[in-house]
Amino acid sequence: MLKHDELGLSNDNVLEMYRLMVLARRIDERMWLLNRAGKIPFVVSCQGQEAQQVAAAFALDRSKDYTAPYYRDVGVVLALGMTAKELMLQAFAKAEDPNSAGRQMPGHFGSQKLRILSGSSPVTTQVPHAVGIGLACKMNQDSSIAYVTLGEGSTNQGDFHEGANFAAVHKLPVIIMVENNQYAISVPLNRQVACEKISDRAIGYGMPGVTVDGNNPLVVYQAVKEAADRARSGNGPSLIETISYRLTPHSSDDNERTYRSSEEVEQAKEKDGLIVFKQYLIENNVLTEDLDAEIEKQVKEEIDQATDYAETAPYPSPESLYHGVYYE
Amino acid sequence: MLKHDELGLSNDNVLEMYRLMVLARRIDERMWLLNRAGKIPFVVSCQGQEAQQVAAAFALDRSKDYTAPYYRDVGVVLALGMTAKELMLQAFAKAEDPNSAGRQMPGHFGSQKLRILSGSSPVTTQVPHAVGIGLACKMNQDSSIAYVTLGEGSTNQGDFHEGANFAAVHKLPVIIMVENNQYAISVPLNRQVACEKISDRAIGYGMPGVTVDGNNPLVVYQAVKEAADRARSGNGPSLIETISYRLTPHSSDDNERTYRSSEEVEQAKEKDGLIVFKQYLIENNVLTEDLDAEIEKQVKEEIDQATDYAETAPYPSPESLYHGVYYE
Amino acid sequence: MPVLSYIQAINAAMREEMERDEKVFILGEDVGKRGGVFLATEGLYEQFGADRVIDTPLAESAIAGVGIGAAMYGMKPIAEMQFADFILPAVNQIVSEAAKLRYRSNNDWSCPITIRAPYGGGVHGALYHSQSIEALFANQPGLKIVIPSSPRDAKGLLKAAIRDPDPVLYFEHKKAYRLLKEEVPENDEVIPIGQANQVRDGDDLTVITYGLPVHYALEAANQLADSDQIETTILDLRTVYPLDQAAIIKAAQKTGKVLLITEDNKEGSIMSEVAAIISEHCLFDLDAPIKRLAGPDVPAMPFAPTLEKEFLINQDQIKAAIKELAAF
Amino acid sequence: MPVLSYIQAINAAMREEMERDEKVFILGEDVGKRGGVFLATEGLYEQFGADRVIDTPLAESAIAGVGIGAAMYGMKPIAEMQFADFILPAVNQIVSEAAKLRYRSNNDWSCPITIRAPYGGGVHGALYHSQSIEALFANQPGLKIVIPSSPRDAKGLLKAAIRDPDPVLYFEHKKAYRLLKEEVPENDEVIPIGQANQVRDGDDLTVITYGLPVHYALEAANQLADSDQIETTILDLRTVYPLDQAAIIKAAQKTGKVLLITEDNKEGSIMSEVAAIISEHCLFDLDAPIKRLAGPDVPAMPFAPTLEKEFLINQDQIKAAIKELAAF
Ligand SMILES: Cc1ncc(C[n+]2csc(CCOP(=O)(O)OP(=O)(O)O)c2C)c(N)n1
Ligand SMILES: Cc1ncc(C[n+]2csc(CCOP(=O)(O)OP(=O)(O)O)c2C)c(N)n1
Ligand SMILES: [Mg+2]
Ligand SMILES: [Mg+2]
Repeated sequence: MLKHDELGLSNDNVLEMYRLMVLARRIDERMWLLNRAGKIPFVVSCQGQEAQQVAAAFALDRSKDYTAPYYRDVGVVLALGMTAKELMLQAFAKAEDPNSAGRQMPGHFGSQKLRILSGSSPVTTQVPHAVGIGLACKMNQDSSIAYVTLGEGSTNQGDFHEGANFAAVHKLPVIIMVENNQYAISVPLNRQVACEKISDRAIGYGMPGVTVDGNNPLVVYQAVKEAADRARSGNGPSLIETISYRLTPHSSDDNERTYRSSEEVEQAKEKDGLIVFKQYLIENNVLTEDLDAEIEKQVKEEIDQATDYAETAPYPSPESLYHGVYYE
Repeated sequence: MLKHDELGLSNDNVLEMYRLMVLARRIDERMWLLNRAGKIPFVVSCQGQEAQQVAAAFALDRSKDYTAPYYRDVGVVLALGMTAKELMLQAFAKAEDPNSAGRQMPGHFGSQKLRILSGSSPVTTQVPHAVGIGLACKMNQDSSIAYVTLGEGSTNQGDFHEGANFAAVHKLPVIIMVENNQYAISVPLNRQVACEKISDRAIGYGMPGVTVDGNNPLVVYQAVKEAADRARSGNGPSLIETISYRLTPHSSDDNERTYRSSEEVEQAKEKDGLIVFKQYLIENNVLTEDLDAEIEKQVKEEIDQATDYAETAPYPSPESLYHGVYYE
Repeated sequence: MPVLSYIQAINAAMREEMERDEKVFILGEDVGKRGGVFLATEGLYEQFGADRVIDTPLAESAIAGVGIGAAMYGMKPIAEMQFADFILPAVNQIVSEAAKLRYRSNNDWSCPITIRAPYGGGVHGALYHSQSIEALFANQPGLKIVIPSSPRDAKGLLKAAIRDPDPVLYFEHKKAYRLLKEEVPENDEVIPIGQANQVRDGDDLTVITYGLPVHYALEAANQLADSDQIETTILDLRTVYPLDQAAIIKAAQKTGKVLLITEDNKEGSIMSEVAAIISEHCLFDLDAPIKRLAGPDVPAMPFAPTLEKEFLINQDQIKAAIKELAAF
Repeated sequence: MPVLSYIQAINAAMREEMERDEKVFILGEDVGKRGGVFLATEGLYEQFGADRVIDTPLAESAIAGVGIGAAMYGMKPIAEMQFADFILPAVNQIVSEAAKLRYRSNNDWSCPITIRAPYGGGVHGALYHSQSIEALFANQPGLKIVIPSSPRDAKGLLKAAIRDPDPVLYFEHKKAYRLLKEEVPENDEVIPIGQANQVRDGDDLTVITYGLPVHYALEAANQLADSDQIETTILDLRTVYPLDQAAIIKAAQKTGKVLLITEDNKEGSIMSEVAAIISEHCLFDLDAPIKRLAGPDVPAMPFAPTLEKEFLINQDQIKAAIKELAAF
């Protein structure tokens, strides 16, 4: 099995990655509790995808690259510098939410400062945006690159095709990562696509395509790193598919029992990237159960504080409804 | 080289194919003359693509299959039963035009009777339509299939991707044929796509894809025949790419000298499918120069009559503008 | 008569039409096992099977386009857009294709498709799950746009839409789904498209509206009849495109004072056309300026409850407007 | 001052803005070597190179979406849609993304893109090369829609659009391209977006219009001033969304008689909103019903000259309407 030091990742690096994965998971779990308690109206989860998300973000140059994450990418935005507090402010739709000041649902990330493109709800529109960033980087001889994610179901939208093709024709510094979690709401992979792998689509654009185990953050890191190097050295875009499983219902509004069995979900939980990575770290003497407990404790405190802060923070004022339609 | 009898085509069959190719070419040439004489406002040409068009149509069951041809497919619609007179009525925008009664430009085919789906100008919208026909055929246990064409540039539209994917997931009886003539107006293939072959896109949908020489009608016939058999026996859609060259400017409004050299065009003319097929037929003793002259003569007469008729036929009445918006 | 909610009425209409006519089928995202994310298609997959209640890939242009193709074959597709906000990738198929098919083929082809989509706000749906999208389509001859305001209308109008030989957009208010309940006939009540409905009679002023605001206007009018002896005529447009001009003119003339209400943004809404019709035909019948009560001209309804509330028209505003107009 | 045609003015505006600001670039179909199918970008590829005048793949959603991404980076893209009719595949990117980006990110991100598209009929363009498409977008806060009526305005308004910090749709009338010529300042004249322009002064009645009909209205008004001593005020809207309410109200009040002219279909056009504004604000100033002169409510302008002519508003109709209103 691939080792982190072979990838140039230090023990500190992988511990930090692990901490962020745990943080993402626990934030998500907390949001479900808050939702079920009637405190926040909506959650859309990262659970089962944190490992690949954090790993991918670590393979970027987080000081200058641009990202267009999709709604499950809590792991990505945390790795880029968004905080638990900021995510909770978003979940509670409070004025201080840096993503949208409470205008958008949770999972609609955006930050000019962190170079996270503002995202919307219609799926896949972010793909051409990332390609546009890639174009602008190339035109400006800016060595930044653009990283964009989407679900496997969303690769069936026209915008995936049009964006990928544009990036390939103009050899733009873009990485398209498809987080294949087996479902698009209730529709399983085999009713979304008939190809064997989503990465089979790459050849039709003339770009490299790989499929990797999304539950193994090290192979994800490696694939994204290679794609980033390729992009940065002027060799154009890449398509990466990460295979994992959506461990929760689609969102807090979903009832997954109508379309999949709890056995299937339980089985998938055994392969959960978070557990896989924890085991790896323990086996490689990077993590101990004690240290893990300490991480969990710190994470819990951070989330507690974030929740308390966000819960009592003010909502946007009614008058603010009218602002920001045009440049003022 | 592949022989027509190996494909089950009789001498009469291939002579009829040849006649239709000549007819298509001569109609197109006449339209340019009429356009340059100021008699018809617009032409969009089939020149250089007739061979593949007629061959593909012959590989269908013309008594029951549905087609969604694109604007260059004069060869397809002639093979399906549209007449020179009907095409001239369309070119002159006359009331009797069966495609649209003079409402649409030339090249916008459509006939319920001939099962030719009505086409519009925005490219590629016909792909999902053909898929819908395939779906309906499947639902109704109708052994008809749907055949749709488009240009290589048009494969970059979202509708190509969405339509192809839908057909593959639901294993529908559909043939998508891409007539790759190297240009989308002024934009050459390498600025449209970065893949090696358009048919490389097939694997991303999980359908078979082939690229064949569009100037050799026999290989086109073979590919479409195989795809039709596959579709009719419930094995789903296929993607076929035919390689040829657009021998005229994009349309009568285009000035091709801004983007390609006349040498390039002259070279392509040497590979013209019409010439290639004529040679094949002569070498195989199906056609003689005498018979060819006879065919040309008949075709000319047919076109002369068609033109005369269409030119003097009445325009649609102004009052007809208001009809057919909704069911009346 | 059984009491049905608005969404149950929609479900019943589809079930009955599918029982009545084998050509009727459903396609959309999550409409199968899941029964739709709002459960509009609940039970239909079980009753009619996967071939008539089709879970499509996640691609709206294909949902519309494949539906259009099937409709050209002679089927009667009901295409579901998961949210009205997500109909936008399908605009080209709807406007260029469905709306123009009959016209461009001079009545040779037709497109009897129904496209259903949940619209409207007040459910914490944020920017992209709250929009009123009807005005975008309300300038496209060939289309019809229906918006029911009650369970009974929802059923009768959906039946009419499904049976209509032309494309119908059918927008259902997602807040009405479970809020509105009433007795709905079990028999075959089909409510004609194109006719507005006077739902209340009164001599002091006229309210013209559609969708959920009909319900609010009725409440307000009834209260003001009691408390202030103001008698209001309420006209429910039912079909918002093309408009029932005669009914609008009659309702405006009747009282000479008109209040127009829509949940949509004000500028360029359905109510603009209603005002234009009145100002062309009833100028000398008016005793007061036409008044429009509408959402503010901001892009869409935000997530935060303070902002959602500020966006939405409320009972106080309706009552104040009625009183003001009555006193004019 | 040099005399420029409408299209030369557009070309000059782009050239000057590209010289002035390195962030300005062009992307679209055939805009490079070909100089655009109407030659709007003629010479710009030669002057600025393939990196700033980018021939894109044939995919409008990508043209808009990639442009939006580049605009998020800080570039100033000018995206060309080859015909306004073909903007429809890009509606989702324009309405869901460009229009809402600033608002949804609470002013954090912005989208300074200009989308140019030739619209309008009278050039034998048939159904899909003649449409007026502005009303479809004229209900989307966050967007601005500009339609110039003269070469000078075309230049000054395009410069304003390119410099605008928000997305601007800029529709240019293709029949005006070579029909209209006038002296156009060489200097940096920037005409502000959002302001209507009174182009003629007169006391008898007011014509409000935009685009090419401004030219026709001026001709008619001048003739009727001579022949019938009717003095007409003409207000050119210039920006059709959001409308210049104050100017509309003032112009209506000035004469008390209003004729609204658009080449678009009547129902749901820009003129509906203009009529609504007047009927809300100027009821008691009106001496005659508001009159709208518009295209008929059929899907689009057909190809046959008889039908195109029947669709288009002509000078006789304008004069008759002016006389009728003056005599009222
Ligand atoms: C254009 C559009 N259509 C429909 C939806 C509703 N929707 C939200 S998420 C989703 C499924 C997405 O599946 P996938 O791409 O696999 O991502 P996942 O949620 O599984 O991570 C759907 C249908 C949407 N947001 N946008
Ligand atoms: C949606 C859309 N965008 C643009 C156009 C304008 N247009 C007409 S044909 C064409 C090029 C098509 O190229 P290709 O698909 O290769 O077909 P070809 O004409 O070469 O046969 C373009 C850009 C259009 N008709 N539809
Ligand atoms: Mg998924
Ligand atoms: Mg081509």
